[in-house]
Amino acid sequence: MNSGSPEIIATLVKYAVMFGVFINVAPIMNWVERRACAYIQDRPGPNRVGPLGLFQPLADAAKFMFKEDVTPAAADKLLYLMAPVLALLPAFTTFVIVPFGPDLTVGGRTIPLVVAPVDTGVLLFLALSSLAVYSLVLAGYASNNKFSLLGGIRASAQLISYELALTLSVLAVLLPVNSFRLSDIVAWQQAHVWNVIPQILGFFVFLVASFAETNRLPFDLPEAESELIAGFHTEYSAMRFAAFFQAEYTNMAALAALGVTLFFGGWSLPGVHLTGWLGAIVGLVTLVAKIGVCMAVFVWVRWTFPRFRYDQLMRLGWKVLLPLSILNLILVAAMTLAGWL
Amino acid sequence: METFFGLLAGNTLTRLVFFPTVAAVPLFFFTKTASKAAKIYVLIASLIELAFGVLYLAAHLGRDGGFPLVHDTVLSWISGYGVKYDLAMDGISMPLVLLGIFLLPLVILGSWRGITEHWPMFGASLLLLSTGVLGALLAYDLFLFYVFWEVMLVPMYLLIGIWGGERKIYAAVKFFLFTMAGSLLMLVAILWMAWTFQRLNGGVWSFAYDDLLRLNLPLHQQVWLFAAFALTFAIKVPMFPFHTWLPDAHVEAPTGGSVILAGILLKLGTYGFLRFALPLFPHASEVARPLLLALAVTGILYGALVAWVQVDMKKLVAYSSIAHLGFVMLGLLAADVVAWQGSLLQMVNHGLSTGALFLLVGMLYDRRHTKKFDEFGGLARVMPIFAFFLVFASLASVGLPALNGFVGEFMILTGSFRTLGWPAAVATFGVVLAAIYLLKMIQLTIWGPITKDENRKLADLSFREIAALVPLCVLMLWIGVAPNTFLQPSRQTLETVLAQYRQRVDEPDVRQASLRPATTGAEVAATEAGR
Amino acid sequence: MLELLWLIPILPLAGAAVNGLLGRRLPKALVTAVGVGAPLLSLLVALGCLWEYAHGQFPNDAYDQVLYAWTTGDLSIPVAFLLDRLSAVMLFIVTFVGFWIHVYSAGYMAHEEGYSRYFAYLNLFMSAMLMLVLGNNYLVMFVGWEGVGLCSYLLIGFYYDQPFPPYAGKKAFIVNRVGDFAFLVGMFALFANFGTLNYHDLFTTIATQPGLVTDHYTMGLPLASFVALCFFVGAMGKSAQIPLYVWLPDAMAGPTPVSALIHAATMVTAGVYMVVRSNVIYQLAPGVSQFVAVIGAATAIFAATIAIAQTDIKKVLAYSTVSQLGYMFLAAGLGAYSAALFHVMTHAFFKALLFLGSGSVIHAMGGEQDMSKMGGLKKYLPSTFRTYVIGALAIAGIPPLAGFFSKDEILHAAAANGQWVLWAVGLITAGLTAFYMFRSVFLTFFGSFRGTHEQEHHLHESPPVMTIPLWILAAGAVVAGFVGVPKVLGGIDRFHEWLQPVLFHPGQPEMGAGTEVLLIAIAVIVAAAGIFLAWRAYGGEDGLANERAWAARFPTLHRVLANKYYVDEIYDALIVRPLAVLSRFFWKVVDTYVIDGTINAGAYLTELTGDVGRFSTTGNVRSYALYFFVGVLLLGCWIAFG
Amino acid sequence: MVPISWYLMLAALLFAIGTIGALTRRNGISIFLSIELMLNAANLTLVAYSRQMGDRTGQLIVFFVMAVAAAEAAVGLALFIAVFRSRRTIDVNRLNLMRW
Amino acid sequence: METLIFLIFAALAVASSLVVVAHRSPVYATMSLVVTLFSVAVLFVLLGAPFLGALQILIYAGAIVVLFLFVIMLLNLQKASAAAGRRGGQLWVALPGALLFVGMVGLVFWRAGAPALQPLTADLVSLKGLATALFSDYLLPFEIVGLLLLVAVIGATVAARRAPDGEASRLLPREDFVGAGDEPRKEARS
Repeated sequence: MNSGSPEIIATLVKYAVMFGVFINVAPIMNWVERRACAYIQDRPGPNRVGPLGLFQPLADAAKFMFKEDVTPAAADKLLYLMAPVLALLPAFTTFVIVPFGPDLTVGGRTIPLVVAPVDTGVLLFLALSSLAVYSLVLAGYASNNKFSLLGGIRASAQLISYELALTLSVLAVLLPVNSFRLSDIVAWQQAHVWNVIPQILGFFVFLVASFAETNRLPFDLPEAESELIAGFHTEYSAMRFAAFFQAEYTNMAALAALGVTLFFGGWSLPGVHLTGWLGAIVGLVTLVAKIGVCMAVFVWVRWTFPRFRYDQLMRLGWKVLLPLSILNLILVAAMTLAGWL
Repeated sequence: METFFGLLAGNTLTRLVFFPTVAAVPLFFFTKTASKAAKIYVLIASLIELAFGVLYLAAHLGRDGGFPLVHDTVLSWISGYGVKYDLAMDGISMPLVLLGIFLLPLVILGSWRGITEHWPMFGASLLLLSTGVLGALLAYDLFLFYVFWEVMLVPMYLLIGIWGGERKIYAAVKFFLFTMAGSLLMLVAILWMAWTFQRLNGGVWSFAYDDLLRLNLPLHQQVWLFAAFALTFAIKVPMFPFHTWLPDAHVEAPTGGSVILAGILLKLGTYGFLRFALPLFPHASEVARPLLLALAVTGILYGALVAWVQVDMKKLVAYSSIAHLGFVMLGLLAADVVAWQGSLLQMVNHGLSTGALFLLVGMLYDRRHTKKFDEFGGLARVMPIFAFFLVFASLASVGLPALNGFVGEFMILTGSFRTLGWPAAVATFGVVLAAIYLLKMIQLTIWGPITKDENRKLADLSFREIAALVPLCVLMLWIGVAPNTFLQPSRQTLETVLAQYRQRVDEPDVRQASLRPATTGAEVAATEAGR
Repeated sequence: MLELLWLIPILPLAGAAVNGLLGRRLPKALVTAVGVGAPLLSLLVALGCLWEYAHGQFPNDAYDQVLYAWTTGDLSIPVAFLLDRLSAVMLFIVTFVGFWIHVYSAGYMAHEEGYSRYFAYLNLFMSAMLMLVLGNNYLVMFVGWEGVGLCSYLLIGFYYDQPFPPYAGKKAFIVNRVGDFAFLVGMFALFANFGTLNYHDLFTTIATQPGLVTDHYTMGLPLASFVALCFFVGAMGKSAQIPLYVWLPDAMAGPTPVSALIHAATMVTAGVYMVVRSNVIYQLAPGVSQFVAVIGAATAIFAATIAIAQTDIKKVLAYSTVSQLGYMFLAAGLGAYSAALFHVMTHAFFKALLFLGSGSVIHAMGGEQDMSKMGGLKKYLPSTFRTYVIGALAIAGIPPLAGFFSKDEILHAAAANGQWVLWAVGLITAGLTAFYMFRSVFLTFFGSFRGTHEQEHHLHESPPVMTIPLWILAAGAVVAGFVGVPKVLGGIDRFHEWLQPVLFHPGQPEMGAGTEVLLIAIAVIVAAAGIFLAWRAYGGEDGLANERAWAARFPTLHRVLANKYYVDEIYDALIVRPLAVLSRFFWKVVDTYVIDGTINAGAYLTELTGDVGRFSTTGNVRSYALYFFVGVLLLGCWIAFG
Repeated sequence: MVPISWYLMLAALLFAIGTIGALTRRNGISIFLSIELMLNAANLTLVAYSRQMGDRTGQLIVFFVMAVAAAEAAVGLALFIAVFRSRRTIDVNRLNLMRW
Repeated sequence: METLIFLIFAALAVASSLVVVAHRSPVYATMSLVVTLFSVAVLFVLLGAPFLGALQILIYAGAIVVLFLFVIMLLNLQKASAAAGRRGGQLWVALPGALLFVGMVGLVFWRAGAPALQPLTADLVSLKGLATALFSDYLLPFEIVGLLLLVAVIGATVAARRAPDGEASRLLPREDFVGAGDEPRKEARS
């Protein structure tokens, strides 16, 4: 790691780019979601602030900033404070491993277009995403509120359960590629075929598990309004609530980015092999576009499906998704061995 | 025939030893209520085992009535330490093995009604016990012997502990601890001998009986080793001060357990003396003889006297076992061929007559659920057949001529009087005491007027019970009238063993342990010819 | 015929087997046929054999028949029979008397329960007794010896559902067993020194090399004395000598024919037979022989005194038997073996006759045995009365009946040997015998009836099946003596001559003919005096009146005699009870406290250690972890600094 | 470069701290946590030595340790749940039914 | 740079581990443990075992400690019930013992000196090498660990399972089970 300053600069630039993309996910999605929800429910949605209500997120942000920050008297102060921060942390760390373009040569240096070109990329992702559960649990615990606690417990159970299926479906992707690096995965897909084709099963599992991992409908049991008010973040308000909000959407985006990278070729487009700056820009745009499509699906699903019951949720996770993912793993392994992939 | 399973399939000792185990396996799949099926199954298995025994005997019994030493193919077991799987039968073990096999079906018939619970497991325990006993009798490798010796313990422990009487746990634990205490010492002694053997044999280990027999140990070492072996066997016999487990075990054990215990298990102790303790440590046994003699004679008189004052039928018979086995020990210690022949025969005799007595007590117990003398009296009127068998078996046990007990006692005492003198004369008084306590038993159970109303309607022996007793009685009579048939197979063996023992006793003590040369060519030729 | 010798014991055995195993299902007639037929066949075969033996020449003057090897090898004993002059006599007695008692039994036991069982036992007894007599070695003799003991046990306890008979049987067996113990030891000693138990081999060796038995010591005694003593102790048991006679009176609990056969005629004389058989050894053990004579004489007079005071007719006969057996041993001890055996033979006839007669009386009295309830029976039981009196005269030694000759020979032997004390004792005993026998005759058959009316009503003579044997035996009691008429009385003493070859030291000191005749006369006078006194005392209408008067005058003496000198009670107090106490002590104290206590002490010690140690077991995981940690630390210290 | 002994000292320190926790805490969960701490210290040692020796065996063992720790945690916690249900506490001082 | 990272994370590890041991609230202790684990993970990376570092986070922090937390919440272990005070006796043995232990190790290193770390070889870092070793030389232990985990899963399920319809648990006698029915059923099952 005898890195000189150019590398640091490059890294900082790359991080800035990705951060720029991901920080904006929440406000944009806020709007998208509300509008989409409205369309699905055949009503206008927020359309007063700005054209088409586009500035609504800004207004909301302002509202969050100026709202009173309430801390319940019986709460565990330290943990109560930590929870939102912990929520943001993994969300904003995950994307450092997502590649967003082909290698770029600047001044004789080859710069991989990924913030952290680590060997164990996928593992790191999994490791970090597994930490996400802490914020929920701590939030639920620290609030010292039975709804919060139940929400926290539900969240942790749900996360642990679905993480297995998620991990296993991701592992299947790694098999033919023979590498943990996401850029290798993208390269492989570019060279062969998008993983979604041979691993449609894995993708399905990944998709469902992603919904669960992000606590979104139909798996939003931890924050089911009708049962638990708002689950673990019942007590939170103002910027802390915003932090959870941000974390949720960032997580969504991160998962979407990962899913896209794993199953839909990431930044690449089939048949397109551009290099240099053009390639970088096209790659980034392609990635963002793909993420966008993915997010749209998230939204669509959210407003279309009813909520699961908790036991159904567990049953689905353990008795359907997990076996399916194992089956997928075996199939992929077999196909790999057979040389079909 | 090279593998264990190959042996198992042939007409071999392995089959004899392990057939009961194999037969026991299906019993684990019987439901515990399937008594009837289990009984019939076990009975058939035991009869097949008996058939195997007879077949084996038919294959190897010499034309002159002698029984040569026959080895199964020797298999390596724990090769690093020279432990071998080596079963062999000779004239010493043959009668005891056949006795064990012979008793098994009778035990099953005798337990038909007495055992009401977990019949399949009971049968399995009996069968496993047979394997242990036969294995211990036939093992020609001391390590193997020890393993079988311990294997015997567990099923017997279960027999007493599960199907026993009121104080069964106490009795079972007592039985187990007494026996275990001795056998551990024996293990140490065996290991020490094997270690010494390998030290003298250039690092090649062996536990084989013939090899360890080659050890020529100085007296001071022999004494310790002999003490370990003798204690083990003395407890099993049981000899006088180690006998207290026996009455408890017998009283609490179910009928079948008692019969097996008295019939064959105790013989392992005396067999151990004859096979191991005496030939392996001739000098030490010579030194210990006065002590052991004193114990044996004490045992004869003590057992008889205590038996006399018992109020429980089974306990009386149990104490009588102590006295009877005292005779056997006396004969063994006499180191006289007649006495040894008598001892060996007496082991069988005791198995038959005491076995029959235990069966009879059990039959009475099945009817009245008590064994106390107070509860009986005058049974001859309601149960004449029972009375006949009781008198018959008791008289055999008393040692009435023309029945088996006499032959054994007579030979033991004749032989031991020749070498020992007055201890044998004192021991002879035991025959008077035997009459006293056994006639007391007869008197209190079947003679006299009936004093208890419960006894007036007792059913006489059923066909099954008679079937269990008749073979025993036939054999008792046969041995009594023509004992030669039974003495002939073991005579040659005993004479050889005794000659060797005598010769070694006469050798001077050595300073250092040494190894005798392996069997010379002539002897090899002799044994080959014997085969 | 001789080759059928083995059939003689086997036939009754077969009869016993048939009756014993199947008897309950066979018709009574068949049971009788088998039960009586077997001894009859046996008798016929025996007579045939005897005839052939008497007319043939045999090596060693004996016929040996080896059936099979019982054991071989170092201890090599065949099952073999021997017919020589000695066993021939016994064979005749046993088969002849035995058969007639069987016949008598068929009548006597006709209405008893267990008829077939009775005959099975009785046949078995015959078989065993014949084996005893015919065996050619001590082991076969011992087999028979024990066999008759067993039958005695079973027959005494024949009425098994009453309390006393089984007890008496047990007593008989055990007391006999004490004797057997000695017999066994004697055999061991013989075997240990000679390696054989065969009569011929043994006696030839001993006779040719007496030093072997007189100079070798076994357990402190010369071998001959040791063996002789052992055998005599064995004989004491079987033949009811002091101190082992106690079983015989009790043995009367059995059926009367049994008493006649076993406890009078045959089994009890086995001891005498054995001593006579072993005469070679006894001759070499003079001390023991003297002891035998003394014991015999003592028993004779001792039992006779008891017999005087008994009122049970069978008890009188029982003590009489003991007394007469003492007589026989007296003879044997004096070396007059032929006299002993002669008395065995005559005694077999007249004592069997007396017992059967008493059985007839008891039969008529409906089971009553007490003479004080009898009286005046001669008119009801004429045959019984006549034969009984013949028997009584014979036993009293009135010439020319059988008892006179045999008894005379014994007294003669004592006198000839100069054993005047023993002679005197024998003489007194003879007088006492005459007295108590005629006491029983007068009490039973003379005077007036003292029983109940009901009994009187039922009085009847026994059926012919019973009276015929009585007459046969009575005839025997009359004529049996003539085979041994002493030379001084003009006879040739065939009996003595017949036995000469089997006796090792046959010669008896001679004495003057005049002295001998004088002694005979004294004996006859004493016997007659006994009878006279008995008539004086008991001949009246109420025979018991005088006795009651005497009893009142000498109460202690009467009580002691009536209670048989309290011997049973003394044995009980001196032997049985202490032994029982000792046994209980062994059981309850030694076993429970000493042995188990020692072991339990070990167990308690272990438990105690555990009790102390368990306080470290707090049940607290952390404590255990701490112990563990400390241990690891110590180990670490050892590694790091050690 | 950091000397290996630093890593090992750190591991020893963590281990000691874990030991104290395991021995002094009464809350079952806390004891468990302390044990995890000790396991980690051991893992650290293993990895350090693996590096020093250039042998990956140490790393492999760490892998196995983690797997075993996972199993241990699962079973242990399940037991605590069971115990808590019946006794309303997981204070190990009060779970001493196995005492003599 | 490396030394700095080491020092920072070593300090963090020690500090957080002290919190783990000393804090009365199990939740804090658990969270501190996460910090420790994270620090150790960093040290793993520093030692050239990035894979293990990732695993450390993934398995320890992501799964095991979450399980702890989960149980703590499930049992609702507040500070009150969580060990009010500790046993002095134990501490007075454990503390010197621990110090002795550290001192011992320190002494050993003092004696041995401080050899520099060996340079990192590519082979050691290589994930492929690790995997190859795992599935060849260590296949049996690997399979055994797999079996162990399976057993643990089953065991944990059985142990934590509440018997249906108030029946006594398989592990505990019924009388001890009274009053356990007031927790929500769903949680117990997961």
